[in-house]
Amino acid sequence: MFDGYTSSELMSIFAMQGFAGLSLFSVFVLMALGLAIIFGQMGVINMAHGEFMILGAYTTYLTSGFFQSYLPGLFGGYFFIAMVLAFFICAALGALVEWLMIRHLYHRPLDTLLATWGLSLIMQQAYRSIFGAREVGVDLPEWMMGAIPVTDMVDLPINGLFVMVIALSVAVGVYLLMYRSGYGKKVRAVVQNRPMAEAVGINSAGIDRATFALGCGIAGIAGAAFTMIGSTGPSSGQAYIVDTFLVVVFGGAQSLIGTIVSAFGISQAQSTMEFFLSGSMAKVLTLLVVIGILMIRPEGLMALKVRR
Amino acid sequence: MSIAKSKSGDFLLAVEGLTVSFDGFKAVDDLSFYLDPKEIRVIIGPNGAGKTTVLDLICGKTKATSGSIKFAGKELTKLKEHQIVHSGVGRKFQTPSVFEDLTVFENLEVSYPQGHSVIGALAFKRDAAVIEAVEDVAKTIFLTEALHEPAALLSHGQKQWLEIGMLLIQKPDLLMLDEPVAGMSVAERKKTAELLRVITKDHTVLVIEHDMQFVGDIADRVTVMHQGKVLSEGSIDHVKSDPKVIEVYLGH
Amino acid sequence: MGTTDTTATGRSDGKRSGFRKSLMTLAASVMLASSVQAATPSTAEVNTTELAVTDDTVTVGILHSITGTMAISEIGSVQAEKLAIDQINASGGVLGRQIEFVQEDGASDWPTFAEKTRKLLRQDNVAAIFGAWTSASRKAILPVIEQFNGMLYYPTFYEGLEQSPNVVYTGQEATQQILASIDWAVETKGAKTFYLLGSDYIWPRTSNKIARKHIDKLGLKVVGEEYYPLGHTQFNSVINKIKLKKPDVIFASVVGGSNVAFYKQMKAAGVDFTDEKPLLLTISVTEDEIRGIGGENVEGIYASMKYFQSLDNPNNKEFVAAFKEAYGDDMVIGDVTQAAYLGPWLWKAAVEKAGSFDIDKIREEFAGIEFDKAPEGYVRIHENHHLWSKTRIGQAQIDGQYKVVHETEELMEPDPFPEGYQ
Amino acid sequence: MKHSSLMKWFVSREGLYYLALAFLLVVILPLTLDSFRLNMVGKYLTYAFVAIGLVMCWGKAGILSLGQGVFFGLGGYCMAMFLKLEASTPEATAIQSTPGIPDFMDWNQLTELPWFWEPFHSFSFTLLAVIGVPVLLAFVIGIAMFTRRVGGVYFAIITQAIAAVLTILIIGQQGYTGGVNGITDLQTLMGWDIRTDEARNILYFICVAMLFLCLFAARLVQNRKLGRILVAMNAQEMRVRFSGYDVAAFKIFVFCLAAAFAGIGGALFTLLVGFMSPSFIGIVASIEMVIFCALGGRLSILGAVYGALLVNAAKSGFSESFPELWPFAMGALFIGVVLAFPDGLAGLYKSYVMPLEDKVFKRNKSKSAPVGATPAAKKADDYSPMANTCSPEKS
Repeated sequence: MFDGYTSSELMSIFAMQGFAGLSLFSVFVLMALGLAIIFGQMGVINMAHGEFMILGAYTTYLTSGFFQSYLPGLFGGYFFIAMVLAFFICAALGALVEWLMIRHLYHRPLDTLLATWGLSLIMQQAYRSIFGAREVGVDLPEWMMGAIPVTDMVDLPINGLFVMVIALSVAVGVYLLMYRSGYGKKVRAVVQNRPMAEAVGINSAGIDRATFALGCGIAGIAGAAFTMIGSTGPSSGQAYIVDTFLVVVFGGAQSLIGTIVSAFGISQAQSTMEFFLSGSMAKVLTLLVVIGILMIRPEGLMALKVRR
Repeated sequence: MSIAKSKSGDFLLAVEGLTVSFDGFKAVDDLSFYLDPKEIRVIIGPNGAGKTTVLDLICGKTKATSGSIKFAGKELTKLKEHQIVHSGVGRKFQTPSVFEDLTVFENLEVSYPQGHSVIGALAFKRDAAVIEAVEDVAKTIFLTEALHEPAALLSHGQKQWLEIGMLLIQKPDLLMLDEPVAGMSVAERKKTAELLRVITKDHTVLVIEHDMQFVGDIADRVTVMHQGKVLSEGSIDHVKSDPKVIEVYLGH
Repeated sequence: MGTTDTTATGRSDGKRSGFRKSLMTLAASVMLASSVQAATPSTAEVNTTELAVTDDTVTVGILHSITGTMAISEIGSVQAEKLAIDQINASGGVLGRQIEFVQEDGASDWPTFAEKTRKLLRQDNVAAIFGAWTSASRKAILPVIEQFNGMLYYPTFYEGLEQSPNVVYTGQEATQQILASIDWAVETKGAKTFYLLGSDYIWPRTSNKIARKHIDKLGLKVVGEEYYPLGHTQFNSVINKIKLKKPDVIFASVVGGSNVAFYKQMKAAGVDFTDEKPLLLTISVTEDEIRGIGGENVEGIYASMKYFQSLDNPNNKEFVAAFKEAYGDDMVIGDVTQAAYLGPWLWKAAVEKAGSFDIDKIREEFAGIEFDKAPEGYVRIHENHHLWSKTRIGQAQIDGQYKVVHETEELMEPDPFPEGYQ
Repeated sequence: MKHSSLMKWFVSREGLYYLALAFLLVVILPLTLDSFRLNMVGKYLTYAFVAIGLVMCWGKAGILSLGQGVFFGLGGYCMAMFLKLEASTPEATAIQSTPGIPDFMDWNQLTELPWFWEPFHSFSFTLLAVIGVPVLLAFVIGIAMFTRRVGGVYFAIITQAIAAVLTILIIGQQGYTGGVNGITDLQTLMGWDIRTDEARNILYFICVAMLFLCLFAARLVQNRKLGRILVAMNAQEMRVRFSGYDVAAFKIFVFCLAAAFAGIGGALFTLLVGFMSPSFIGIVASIEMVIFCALGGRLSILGAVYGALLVNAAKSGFSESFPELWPFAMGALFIGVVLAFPDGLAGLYKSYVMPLEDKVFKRNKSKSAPVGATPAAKKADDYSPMANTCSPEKS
């Protein structure tokens, strides 16, 4: 397979391939964090997660259009505003959905799965009615396009780097929020012992709503980031859903670190296999390996062994 | 202590060197104790002493890290839960867990030791023997009147009895009861003690209990656990006067 | 039941004299003088098979996905077919009868296509069906349309390997698209090495097979062949492989949302298509797709199609203007949309040549039917039910349009079962 | 005495519901619908097989599989392989480079039939495989998951991933499977042309007959102790385990049972529709099957049949009249059933129609035992949500 290439060429390829794995990793992290927070905290499987992402993407699309028409001078920076908007719009919708739907279903996790699937159908069709069935093209500011040439062979895509930075910031932000803030303390208290948390005066319903909104908001940021590397169409969100769930489940439901480790493992495995096999087979093998490991270790990678 | 009697075949249950650790925390630590046939043994101890974990280990709910549990000569640590049940160990949980949707009769019928395989459950017929066994047990657990009520309508105490009844109909050699009188009225406690005395005519019983009055009423011997280990063992009066026990319960 | 839309245009003059008058106008605008008859023939005469033909109407079916994942692609076809029907009605209809249509939704679900075909043929007795987009939906329709002897006008460029007596293929089959484009890349661009990349399903696989055979025949080299599942959105690994292999040409048949991700990521990885190093030649990106991908991401790629919206000829100017008037100025028209537009016109020509709506009689007449008002220029039906058409290479511009850089001199012969390419 | 007479009374009432369904499917629908619509009902009914399986598996035992399309598809593919081989005689495929193999194989340069296609020349093997292949896969998945105590949401997600894997595999291996187009152009079953109206009508009745067979099988399981164990397991898994039951074995059994039903449904689907493709295996198809069951009432096997009929009829009706609204309706259905009517049509029937029935029954049979059945008995009972008040095919 490597016949006829110089060692420097091979080095470059491996560097590039490592980078490819890393950018897949950041995609997975962005996708899975929101889901993991919701799943870990509330045991809710949000099948509409992909649609929340796409809402973020459409928000970015609209923002870009707005800047092009009214503030062309500031176009270079619209993306940051779009991300913030995407976060808040998705979070607001998330809170609404929590209030209307999810909170009635906390004791029935499998039912949340079905209800949110219904929600995802409705959201998809709503996008189709509003934005049309076709994917929309999101214009990016000039500085985000292109690549930084490192050597002759190695180019680092700027938007890939940017997605990585976003993924890292979101991950760090979530970590700080969950483990270093009063909110996080309350969240963990509710996860561990809801009645007790309520007894000491934590508004658990409020915590749930905030958490669901946070998860959806992160999906929104992910959606904004994905406009740079993926497609924005009514059903684009569906493409991510299985991968995302597997990342979360594989990581161990209540562990954010687990989610990140699992995202790393799956992305590296997939991108390595993609290099040696065809894309389809790489995907199949990755999924099978993950399913296989989950069968051996159903609690996921990082779940704590606890007395139950 | 009875370590000297180790490996003897007289015991119904011999727990030796039992240890289980959860992420480094040893909930049960090198625990050994022995039950004679037809004995009523009560395990007491402060919260977190590992009492419930011991029952979990014996019935297979939790897998031991090391050590052995011999029951009537059989090693239990290697068996699955249902196999442990089939070898004659019945377990009642702390909170009553009965099938609320089913009637008392059906609850007992489900526990009747026949038709436990998939095929068996498909072929199972409610014959005279089943009905007789169910009615027998129902009488023992004071639920004859309520036989065709759904279990959801029973009082808390009645549910506890029903669960004991569900164990009885399995005809186990060893019954393990986790806090059987918790949340019961005084009258119900009395009746439960009475029930346990009836049961011990044919069974060995291992009970976890906090209520010292009740313990005194029923126990042949008492094992006191602390931090996963046996702190003291003997008659109720013996352990009550054991300074180590007093230290643990009254000290700190 | 279904939406039976009566097209408004031309319905007001629904009397005999009006018809005759409009038929005269028709004579001026339509090519086949032979089909123009002095009087509207009687229904009993033109319809012996109980089709939905009355003295002044004929009903046809439109069967595309309005919902589901394929709706994106198929809506353009629906629009084009309706436009063609409107125009035909405005110019007097077919055999003096106004066309009415029953539109059904295939819902991106193949059994639904089969089911709806059955409904159109059995319940609505339609005289023709314009529809389907994916091969899978066509394959689902096929047994039904053959069983009940209907006629499907299928607009999409596809893999070939099929020739049904009950289908007219108005798009290109694979060899028409591929052979000319590879020859072009070799002759004008001096390409020596090729990397074949596609979504993982039958059309890209078959197309690449044909491409590979042709490349072998030319004595050139395929340095990589790769397929990704439909909907895949991460192409970094294959981009690395491409960088490693340094092919002269990437021959791409990626479809749908994957397309968007692929071109964005190529661009991001520092590939500037306008450098043509490597040159990217696609058979799957029409102007429609570019709207989703973004012109800046595909600027400089080459596509091999039979039609581009920018084609400079009077037919096309008229067509584009009419299309935009009907559906809005921001509309773009891709290859398949144009091919869908041909369907009703070719049907009309065949009906008028046969003097009957009967499927069997029309079929007799297909071979050699011409349409010189086609936006793509002149087309002719081959006896294998595919179209003779020219193949064109366009280079994508930043505004999302293609600039035509090459056009075959002759019409390419359709060859759905190419010898030596299987 | 009181107990047994009550049982008898219930059996007769339950029997009426079955009769009503049979009357609807065997008499009313064939008399009122043309062959085309009847075939569509037949297609809907093949989904009812899956829904019945889901009632047993999800409703009763609490195991939600989002991969039932896999089993449906495997059953369907087995049948399709047999039919395709029959259609690919050397004479019919004379123009191919390798005559005698299915056309799509020829396009993919296969020059001989792959080994795993060989046994599908035999009809009896095919019939076995229609049930056997899905059950075998369910058994393997079941062993792996249930003995490791994977359950709930985890199980749902893993089955969903399996559906994704199988779809990608089938699409990717098109030389062996027909790829995204599926296995199409199926014509005859042992020389009998399955495309004629007559054949399709007969197939419809075969489908109805098989459906009742499966209904009775499900009913048998549900009314035996096995059924009570399944329900009990759902509510109190621990207690069942410590009553001496091998919970994993019961879960494997019910999962395999559901797979078998789905496989049968899939095979009938292939026969009725005339082809099989990966789109019926995938994630979306699989999760839609769950809503058939949920709408009918997740605990009611008869409800599942009505659920499958109604959702599919609505889908056809909507997409004929308001295609844009269908996804909204479907989405609302998912949410509504879960939020407002978790017991589905069967639950509604029980709360609104049954009391009326009770009055009628009381008047007619004043001597019979009172209706004061226990909630438990009612739950285990089955009810027909729609009786014969509504034909699902009024589009």
